[in-house]
Parts: sequence; structure tokens; C-alpha cells
Amino acid sequence: MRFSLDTEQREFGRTLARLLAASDAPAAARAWARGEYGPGRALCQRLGDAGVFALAVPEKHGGCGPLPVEIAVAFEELGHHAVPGPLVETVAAAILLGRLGGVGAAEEWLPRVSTGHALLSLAAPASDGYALDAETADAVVVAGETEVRLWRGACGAAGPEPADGNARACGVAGGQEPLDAVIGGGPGAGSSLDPVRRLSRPPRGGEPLAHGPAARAAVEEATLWAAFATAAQALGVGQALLDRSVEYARQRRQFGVAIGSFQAVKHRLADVLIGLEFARPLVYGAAVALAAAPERAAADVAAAKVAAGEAGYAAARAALQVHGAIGYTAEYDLSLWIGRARALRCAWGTPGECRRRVLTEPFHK
Amino acid sequence: MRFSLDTEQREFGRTLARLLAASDAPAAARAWARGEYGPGRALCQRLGDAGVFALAVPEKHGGCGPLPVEIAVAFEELGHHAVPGPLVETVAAAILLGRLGGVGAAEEWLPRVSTGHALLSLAAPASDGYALDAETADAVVVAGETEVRLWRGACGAAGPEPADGNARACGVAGGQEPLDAVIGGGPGAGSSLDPVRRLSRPPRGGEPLAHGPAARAAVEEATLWAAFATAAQALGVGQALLDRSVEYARQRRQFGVAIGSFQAVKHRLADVLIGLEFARPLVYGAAVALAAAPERAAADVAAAKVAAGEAGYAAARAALQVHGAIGYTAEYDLSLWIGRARALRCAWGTPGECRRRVLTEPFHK
Amino acid sequence: MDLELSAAERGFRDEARAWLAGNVPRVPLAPLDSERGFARHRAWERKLYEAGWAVVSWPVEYGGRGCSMVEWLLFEEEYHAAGAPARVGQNGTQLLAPTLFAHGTEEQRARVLPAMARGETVWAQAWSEPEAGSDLAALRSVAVRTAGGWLLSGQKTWSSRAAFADHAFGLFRSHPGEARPHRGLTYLMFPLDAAGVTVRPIARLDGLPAFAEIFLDEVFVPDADVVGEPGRGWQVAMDTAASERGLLLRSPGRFTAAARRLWALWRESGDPALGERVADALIRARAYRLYGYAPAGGGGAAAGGGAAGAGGAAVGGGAAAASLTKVFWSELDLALHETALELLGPSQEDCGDWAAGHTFALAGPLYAGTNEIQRDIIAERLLGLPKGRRG
Amino acid sequence: MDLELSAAERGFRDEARAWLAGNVPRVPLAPLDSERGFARHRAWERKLYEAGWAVVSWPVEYGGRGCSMVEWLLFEEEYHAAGAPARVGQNGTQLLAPTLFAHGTEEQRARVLPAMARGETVWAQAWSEPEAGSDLAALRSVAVRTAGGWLLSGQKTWSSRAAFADHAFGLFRSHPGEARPHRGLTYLMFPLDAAGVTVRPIARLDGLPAFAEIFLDEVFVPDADVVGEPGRGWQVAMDTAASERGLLLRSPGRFTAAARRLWALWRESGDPALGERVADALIRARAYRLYGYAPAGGGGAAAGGGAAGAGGAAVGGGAAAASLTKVFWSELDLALHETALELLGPSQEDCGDWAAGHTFALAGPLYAGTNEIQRDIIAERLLGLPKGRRG
Repeated sequence: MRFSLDTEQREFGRTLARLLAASDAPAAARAWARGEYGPGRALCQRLGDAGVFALAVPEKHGGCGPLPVEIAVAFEELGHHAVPGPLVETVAAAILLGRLGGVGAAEEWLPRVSTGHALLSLAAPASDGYALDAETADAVVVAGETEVRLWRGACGAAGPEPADGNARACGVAGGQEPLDAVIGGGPGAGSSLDPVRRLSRPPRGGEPLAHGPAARAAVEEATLWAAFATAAQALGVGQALLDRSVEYARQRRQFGVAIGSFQAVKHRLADVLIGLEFARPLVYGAAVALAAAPERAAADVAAAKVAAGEAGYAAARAALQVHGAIGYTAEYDLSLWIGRARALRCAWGTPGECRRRVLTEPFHK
Repeated sequence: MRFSLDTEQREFGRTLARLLAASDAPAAARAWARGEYGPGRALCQRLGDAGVFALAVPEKHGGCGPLPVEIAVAFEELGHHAVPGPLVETVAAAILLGRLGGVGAAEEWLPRVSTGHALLSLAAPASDGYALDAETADAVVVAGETEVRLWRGACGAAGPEPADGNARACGVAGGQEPLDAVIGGGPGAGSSLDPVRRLSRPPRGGEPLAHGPAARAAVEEATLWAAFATAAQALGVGQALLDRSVEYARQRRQFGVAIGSFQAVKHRLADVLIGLEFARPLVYGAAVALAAAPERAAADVAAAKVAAGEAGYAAARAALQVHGAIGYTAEYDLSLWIGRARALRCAWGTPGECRRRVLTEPFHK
Repeated sequence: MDLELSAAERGFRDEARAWLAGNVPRVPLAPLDSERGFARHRAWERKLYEAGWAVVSWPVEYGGRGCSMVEWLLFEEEYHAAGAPARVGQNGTQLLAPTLFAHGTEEQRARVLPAMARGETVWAQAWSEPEAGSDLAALRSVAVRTAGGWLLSGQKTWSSRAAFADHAFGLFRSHPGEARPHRGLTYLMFPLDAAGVTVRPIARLDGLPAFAEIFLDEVFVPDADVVGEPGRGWQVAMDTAASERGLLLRSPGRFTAAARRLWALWRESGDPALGERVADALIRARAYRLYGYAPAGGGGAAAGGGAAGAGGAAVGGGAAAASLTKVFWSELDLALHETALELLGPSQEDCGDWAAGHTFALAGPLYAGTNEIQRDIIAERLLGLPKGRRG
Repeated sequence: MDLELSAAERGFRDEARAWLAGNVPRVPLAPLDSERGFARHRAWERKLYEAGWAVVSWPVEYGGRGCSMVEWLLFEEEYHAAGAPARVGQNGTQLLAPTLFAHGTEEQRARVLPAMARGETVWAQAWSEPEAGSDLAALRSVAVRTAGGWLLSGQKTWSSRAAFADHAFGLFRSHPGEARPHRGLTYLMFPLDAAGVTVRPIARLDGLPAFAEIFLDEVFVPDADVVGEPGRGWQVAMDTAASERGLLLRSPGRFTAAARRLWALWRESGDPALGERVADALIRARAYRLYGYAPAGGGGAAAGGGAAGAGGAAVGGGAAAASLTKVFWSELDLALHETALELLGPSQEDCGDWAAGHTFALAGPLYAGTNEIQRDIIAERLLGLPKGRRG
């Protein structure tokens, strides 16, 4: 037994952390929220160069995956730096395509995903049929209960993003129906939990990839990976919220002292740390379970998802309470993580669904 | 609308408070736990003189009830002073007998209950068939789903308690089967939540009182009153725990200051106060609902029960935390209220059952 | 003890219900904190006013109906059950107006209140400053004496509604050099379009400019717009602060309606395991409603605790009791919306009302004095625990 | 990264499982904290010792098997899954023994540990005093120098197991007049039947004498029973305090087993609404188990946090990480038992194990340093927040 990262895995995490720290991901996220996808796409390209997406792509399609432990390391960092985009969905869709095997779509898309040249989105029963950021994804994998289709995104066939970094004026490829009205997302949209995220329902139609039991199994597995990557991301989001809250509590003074010296603040942040520290082993436990046998990993993934999602959300609530009104403003960067924590709590499996999973299906080993 | 106590009701509460403060109810409770029922019975007699039990007995049997608001006032005080005995059960059994109307048992028992000369216990489906303190009750009303029986307690025919205050050597009346092994209760019993309470399952047999739909309706109503009186009692228990915790937190010093000046202690006790203050209107709301129409009061009673039961239990948890180890000892009086709060949380309706009631049956008005 | 409505109360409630059924916009108005939405909500206030529903608890002379507390609670229940719009004028009607009733002059009331009731003048509050959030006594904006009035300078922030409002009210340091930081403050009203005022809207989490910074540079305010005695603004403001967080700010009817909607959502999409939290929302909303009906539970400065029955001896702290209420409703609001989002699942991000409600609820434990401060107040003033290091 | 057991680990686990299956008493022993139960539990320790299971992680020379942390965790999982008896010697094996390994002399280890392992000598802890509970540094009992040793006087309280134990260990003020209250203390061991020792049992909530007061009146202790350097007892004790609250005190296996039993109870008597809390118990027990497997999560003084992966940068506080563990397991234990009692309903009062477990769990947030103190430690030492007024 060796339940800890090896040197290479740790170094991978540090490399990503350095890359992201130098990339101003918050600015890319803000641009993304405005519909300016250039900086975010460029960042994804750099992540692709660093090997993030290859982790989800099988070797025969140019990747080295799926490697769940490394995916967890990467998504903790992606969450920690508030990177925008359909990252979880790209990974899960890639795993789905890889799992389907001999389809042409895998050959077409996986090499491009692997290098960071393509972002995918994924709509599935577990996402209530919504796809994240479909309007900028290069393709959307649309998974029903027993069939999988591919919707070539509005920008599916396009080349690299325009130099001005603005959203491309995208046409609709190959006579497909356009996206439903995009909901959520964007500053001032009013009803979104995270202005950086845009959900939409892909239209009917698109290219059929698979159906029947094989499709169903592949969709189930991809959903598991989506929940897993979301859990790791939520953990990183929560850690970032805690780090910022601690920093703020040390500096902000009220009543003549740093607010971090108040016991109410201390205890709240201590609870956030406890939540994160005990969610983390579940996330890596799920990684180990996925590596061993995805078909027996459902309870582990569910446990990781609920624990990390709730810990991240609790970190957001605490961050708001520690920061006061400034934490509640869109212009302060903290809002990026708060919004993400809110959205990830229920994305790819609500806490309730995850708990039901744990109750009906025991942990293996 | 007048949702507050009138002068007479307030005075009634004050009178009981004075009576109980002068009665050393904790000592009576400790004796009760040792199986010495004399002081507790004497106290119940004084409560009977003060009119507490008459509140549950119809006028034609010598009482003035049922008067739910006054019952709530009384049971808050009984809880506040940790009075031992099957008080809730006496009230609920009296209401059941009164509701059954023309049975001889009502004529036999209710006048004695009304004056405090008889204590009853009650076993019903909602108590999982357990009766509280049946070994010292004068009679036990045993309610099944569709039938009601009366088990003449071991001491049913006996006169006043012996002068030495010890348990009477009770025979079994009229050839009835004896009680099952008494469980719980007593210091050192090890597994009891409240050493002052003894539960047992009354034997089969006893005198049939009623059956069929009328019996069922009466049992349901009695169960409602039991839950209601338990809620009021739990509220009083919680208030006593809060009062004692505040007092202790003002005096106990650690780290050179009164522990009540620590924010963690303050906030915890503030939450206890909030819990109690918002449980109280539910208890009196349930009283008003019972006065208006018991058949429409189920949700109100359930809401009162869950809120007061949880508030009382939360007060016990906080009291333990504030007092530290001394609160965890049997010899310190606080333990009487802690034990009671633990037991009342699930007595006559668990939080879960009460919540289900609220979900399936809306509040009226 | 009873919960029966009198014939008059029933009549009042039925009248409100009928009017709302006929007049509440079928399509929700644009969000309050957008320019278009603000105008729509202002127009709605006018409509309420004309039908006599804008400020039911105020005296008739200022545009109200002189309603009792119970009638006000009934109106609020009907209002929220009908899904009627948010109240754009609430800063004025629930914070400034009680202050004017208690501390204002007759001239001020006659001038300010009717226009407020009609929605003509929408008020923003201007309490916080960058260095004075929870620690309100630390504020630095000044009022300097000048002929016939005061010159205001400094910076206010987190001023709700200020992005689109007409006027604001707040505290200013008028008598510097006092030994204690909450002395020497003056409570003043000022127009947001006055010379020397700059308003910078601030976007909330969802991007809407729900509050603003207000920069003041020698803004002249005549003596007529001082509320209460100059230099005694802290006391004047503390009265307002109690209404700001008590029952008057967030009436029970709001949560009763929300809990019913949550219950409906649960029955539709129901995870049985979430039943526990749905039931708690119903129960807590019920508790708050009954708490309101208890005479002592009545909101605002007059509140003396919600004990309907015996034993509520701990509560007798007047304004401090509003702290109980504030913690209670803000936590209820959050729990309720968190449960709703979970019931909605991934489509929570496509659920308009509940997501917006959650955004709003997230601020509840912060504004009107953080819940940490409220718990300190409860512990110190209601329970009598020793003061800690704060303040 | 993997969770595979080696062949040796599997063999060890299977051996433990088989032995326990054949030897765990079918009828539960009388409660630990009764005279009869204490004797039975002591006999059980002897039986464990003879089969080599008493102190698996100790070196062979003292009666152990020199097990790794993983093997110890596996043994604990099997032990609790088998429903084996509570460990009467735990104060000695988990608190005193680690201290002797770190600070004792070879002579002390050889004299004390084997007898402890065999259950011949059962140890009580003697930390608290009436005026020194959470504030342990305030203790007043003294050790006065005398020829060849020390004379102990004063009063200890809340001494677990002391009603029936043989020996005790604790801190005494040996060098009065030091500037800071946690200097000048000495860590000593003493027999409870020595001249000058009076033990007064104290009954726990359920009436059982789970702890005691110890009155000491010039009790002679030879130098051989000083642990570590005289006057430096605080440091010596703090090492023990970390084991006392970390993973070694309440192993993950305990909660894994309890959560499984809760799950079984729920499936039998199941309120679907309680499923949420049952699932959380399973999940949290799982989290604790995996936390234990992470090398850094290993308990006791060596603990450096439970981060299996990246990002756990905040944790690196050594002994302070045991505070995380302590808050986590104590809250899990309570939640788990509260849920069980609710599932049992009115018959909760007739449910032996779960009621007794709840009584025990209620003390979790209190002993080994209150959870309030633990959260202060976490905030100050792991998060680096400024020290508050405490201490």
C-alpha cells in the first residue's frame, strides 16, 4: 500500500501550479464570462502542452490515460486557480469517446483533445441534459440513456481563436440545429450561480456514435469520471477560498484587531480546513478505485463528490462571512471561486444523489 | 387574535415555579432513580393540589380540562424543575380515558388523577409499546392499534406511599401477569439515557376498555397530547439547561477569564437561546390548535415536538460543552436535565416521525 | 390565548388577497438591481400606493392605513404568497421611516414620508465605510459645521440601492475628539444627485449593481435634514439598526411562502432523503410566523422577545431581541435555498428564481450586522455573558 | 498510488480476523467501568496478550509484534468489526507508552511496558485538576523534592479508569516560581494504592464510575518514576496529548464498524429521510479510514496532516494535526449515535449498546482537550491565524 503521491506526481502538480500562477487565470475567467474566450482557450492550450488533457486520452489516440491520480492532481490545481471552461466535460467526453473504441469520432477528436487543441462538452442524463460552455466547445458529446451522439459545436470546425481574443462569430456546422438559448453565465445575467459557466441544451440531431448497452456503460463510466474530476476541482476551489480567507483574516482589522483573532472566525476556518482535509483522501481514494476498476468505483466517487462539493461550498460560505461585503462583489476575485463552489456542489451529481449511491452500493475494499 | 398568556395563566406558571423551587425536585428525581418513589409521589400530590392534573381531566370527572395552554405552562415548569415520574403519560392517559367516555375506568380513575392521588402510565404504538414508570404507576393504559386495555399497576390498589419513602412492596393485582423486566433507569444501569426513567412493556391481558374505530381515534388523540406535553416539557428542560450554563459560564474561569467571555461559548449559548425562543411559539401554537380542533392539530404538534425536542437536546449538548467534565457526572444536578433532554428528544415521536407528519399533512391556518 | 382573526382582520386580509390576485404582474419584473428593473419596481410602488397598500402600517396622513402589527403580518403573508415583486423602497420604509417616526420633526415626516410611500423618492442607506463594516463606530466620513447646515465629506460603501436611488441617509462624524468612537456622530439625509456626490455602482456576485460606493466632497446638507440631535446620531441609528435586522426587514410571510414553494418543489422532484430539510424549512417558517404573532415578538425597536408563553425569562433586551430574529431568518433563508438548489440538481444553474434567491440569501448573514455580531449581542445583552474583546 | 495490501499484510489481517472470530466473547462483557466489568476486561487483555494481539505496534521485546502503521490500522478494523471489547488498558498503551518510548529510560520501559501489555497493571491518567481543565497549565498539585525522589500533594480529577486502576501518571508542579505557567512541571508515575493516595470514584451520566478524583498527601515517588527531565514535564506531556487525541486514540476501524452497524439498522427500520445522515456516517468513516492510510495522516506525535494528494499545503503542524483528527472523529461519533437513537425511536431507551455508545460519544468533544481548544490550535498552528486571548 502506498496511499500518497509519488515524486513525479507531486512535481506535475507543482508544474501546473507554476504555469497557472503565471497565467492570470482569473483574468481569463472574467473574459470568459464576458464571452471572450481567447485568453481561456490560450490557457487551455498551455494546459494541453503540459499534458493535462492527455491524461484522459488513451495511448492509441495520442494520450497517456486515463490516469485518475494525475487527473485529480490536475483538477485540484485547475480549481485552485479558477481556470474557466468545460474542463471536466472535455475529460469525461474524451473518456467516453475512448471507451466507445472504434468510432471515427474518437480518431478525429481525441488527438486534438490530447494536445489541448479541442475542448469538448458533454450533455448526459446526470447533467439533466445540459452541456457546459457548448457555444465555445469544439464538439458536444450528447449522451442519452442508451445512445451517444456528437454535435459539432458552433465552432467545431474552426481553427485557432482569433487574435483579438473575442468570441468567434460561429456558424452552425453541417446543417445542424443551433444551440438552445444559452442560459446562465455572463455578468449581470442575474440568475446564474457562476457567471463564468454557461449551460445550454444541445439540440436534437447530430452524428450518432453508439447505442445500446455498450453506449449505456460508456455513458455511465464517463459520468463517473465527470463526478470525480468535479470533486477534485471542488477541492481545489475550496482550498483557494480557505487560503484567501486566512490571508484576509490576518490583515483585515475591525474593533482594533485583526479579525482572524476572533474565535468565531478561527473556528469557522478551522472547520473549513477539517472539511477539506477529510475530503481529500476520499478524492484520491476514488482515483485509486477508478484506476483499479471503474465498475466498482461508484460509491467511492460518490463519496468524494459529496464530501469535496460540500467542503468547497462550506469554504465559500466561510469566505463570504470572513470577507464581509467585499466578498459578495463581482469585482473582487474571490467571487470567481465562490461562484464555482456554488455550481460544482450540484454539478455531475447532487449531494443527495451521491448519498443515495453510497447507501445502495457499498464501498469496495 | 391574542397569542400570549393571560394574567391568570402567567400567575399559574409563577405559582408552580414557586412550588417547585421550594420542593427540591432534583432530590426527588434522584430518589426516584434509586427506586424510592416517596418524595416524587409527594411532589406529584402537591402538583395535583395545585391543579396540574385536573387540566387533563374533563369537568364531569372532577377536572377542568383539557386545557392545552395551561398544560403547556405546567409542563414547561415541570421540565424546568426536573420533576420525575410519568407526568406526560398521566395527562395523556387521562385524556384517553376521558375521550372514551362512558367506561367505568374513567369514573374510577379520573377523579383520583385529577387530585394527584393517582399516576397513570401509557403504552401505545407511538411509544413502541413501552410504558414509563409502570412499576410505580397506579394503572397503565395499554393502547394497541385498535383496542385499549387497562393494566392495574403493581401498586394500583395501594394507598399513599409508605412514610419511609421507599418503593412499596407491590403485589400483582387481580391475578394479572407481572411487568416485563424493567429496562433502563437507575444509576449504574449503564444503558439508560435518563436514569430517572424506567421503561417496561406491560404484559398481555388486563381489563379491556374499548376497541374499534372509537378506540383508535382516542389513542391517536392521546398520542397527540403526549407529544404535545413532551414538547412543552423539553422546552422547560432546555431553558433550565441554558440558565445553568449561562450561570456557570459567568463564574468558571480558565485562562484567567470567565469562560463566558470566549466567543465560542457565547455563540453556542446564543444559538441555544435562538432554538428555544423559536420553539416556544410552536409549542403554544400547538396548544391553540389542540384547543381549537385536535383532529387538525397533528402538524402543529409534530412541529412543536421536533423543534422543542431538538432545542432541548441542543441545550444539553451546549451545557455539556460549557461545563466540561463536571457536566458529565451523575452527581452534579445538571445531569438530571441532560438525561431528560436526551430521552425526550425521541419520546412520543422521533424528530423523523414528526418531520414526516409535517410533510404529509399541512398546517391548518 | 388564540390565533383567531377578528372580522376586521379577515376583511383586511381578504381585501389584500383579492387586490394582489388582480394586480401582481404575471411576468416577473426585471431584476430590482438593474436600471430597467429599478424603474419597473418604482412603478409598482406607485401602483401599491394608489391602492393603499404601499405602507399599510403607517398613519393615514402619510399614506398608510394605520394597520396593527397583526394586519401588517397578514398583508406580508398575502404579499409573498402572491409572489409579488421585491420592494424597492424598503431601505426608506423600513429603516429611515421608523427613525423619522421616533426622532424626526413633523416637518421632516411631512416632507419625506409621502414621497417615499409613493415611490417618488427611493432611499439608499449609507452606513458602512471601507474601514467601518462590522465595526460601525470606526467610521470616518465627516460632517463639518457651516452656515445653516453641514458639509459632508468622505466615502460610504456597500450602500444598497444607491446605484439607482434618489436620496440616502447615514451617519457622519460631526464632533471629532470625543473619547468614545460612537459619540459625536450625526444622522443626516442627503440627495444622491447633490453637488459633490459621486456614486460608483458595485456589482454583486451575479453582476448586478446591488450596491454602490458613495464619495462625498463637501456636500451641503441643510439643518432641516439632520435627524435627531446633532452629535447623537449613534442612538438614533441604533434604533434603525434594530428595525433593519428584525422582523420588519424580513417578514415571516416571506419565508412561509418560500417554504411552501420548496415543499411543492420537493413533492414534484422529491428525493425522500431531502424531506428532512424540507420539513425543517416548513417548521422554521411556521415558528417565525407564530413568533411574529406573539405581541412581544413584534419587530423593530419595540421587540421584547418572542416568548408566547412562560419561561422566556431570558428575553427582555428590547432592540437586542431583533438579533435573535436576524440570525434565525438569515439561516432559514440560506438553508431553504440550498435545499432548493439541491432538489433542482444540475439544472440549478437554469432556475432563475431559486438561484437568484440563493444569491440574495448568501448575503443575509452579512448585512444588517454580521451574524457573528448578532450572536455577541444575544450573548451579552440577552444572556448577560461578560463582554469579550470586541468593541 | 494504491491501496493494495501486500501478501504479508493480507496474511496479518486474515490471522487477526480468524483469531477474533474464534475468541471475541459472544455475550458482551459487563461495562468496563464497573468493578466486575473491569476485571473481565482485564482478563480479556491478558487473553489478547497471550495470543500476541495486545499491543501489535510495540516492539517484540515489550510484548508487541513490531507492526507497521498500516498493520495496526488493519488490526483495529478487524477488532472493531468483530465487536470485540473496549480496551481497559488504553490510557497506558496509547498515552503513557508513547511517552515512555519517546522520553522514558530503558529501565522504565522494561519495568512498565510488559506488565501493561499483559493487563497486569492498568493505568489511569491524572491530568486535570479542579481549576485546571482546558487550561491545563494552571495546575497546582505539587511535587516537592525529597531524598531519592518526590513527594506529591494535591488533587487530580476526571481521572479516567482511576476507580479501578493500579497506577496513574500525571503532571506536577515541581519548580514553583517559574515565569510561565507551563514551566517547572514534572511528569511522574505513581501507584494508586500508595500511602497518601485517596481515590474517590465519580459517576458518569449513566451512573458508572468512569472516572475519579485522586487526592494526594505527600505521596513518595522515587526518581525512577520521573518520566523525562524534572521540570520539563510540559513538553513530555504535550507529546502524549497529541497521541491522546489523534488517530491512535480512536482508530478509524472503530467508526467504520459503527457506520456499518448504523447502515444495517437503517436498512432494517429505515426512515428514508434519515438516509442522508446514515450516508454521511458511512462517508465520513470512509474518509477517516483513508486519511489514516495516508502516510502523513498517521496518528500521534508524528502526524503531519492527512493530505494524500496535492494542495494540502496548509497542514504541516506536526502534533497540531492531531487536533484535526480529534474534532473530526468526536463529531462523527456523536452524529452517528444521534442518528442511531433516532432510528430506534422510543425504544432508544432500551437499546443497550447504542445508548451506551451515545453516552460515551457525548464526552468526545470534551476530553483530550475540548473541541474549542482544538479549533483554536488548528486556526493558530495550522492556518497561522493570530493568537487570541486564550493562554
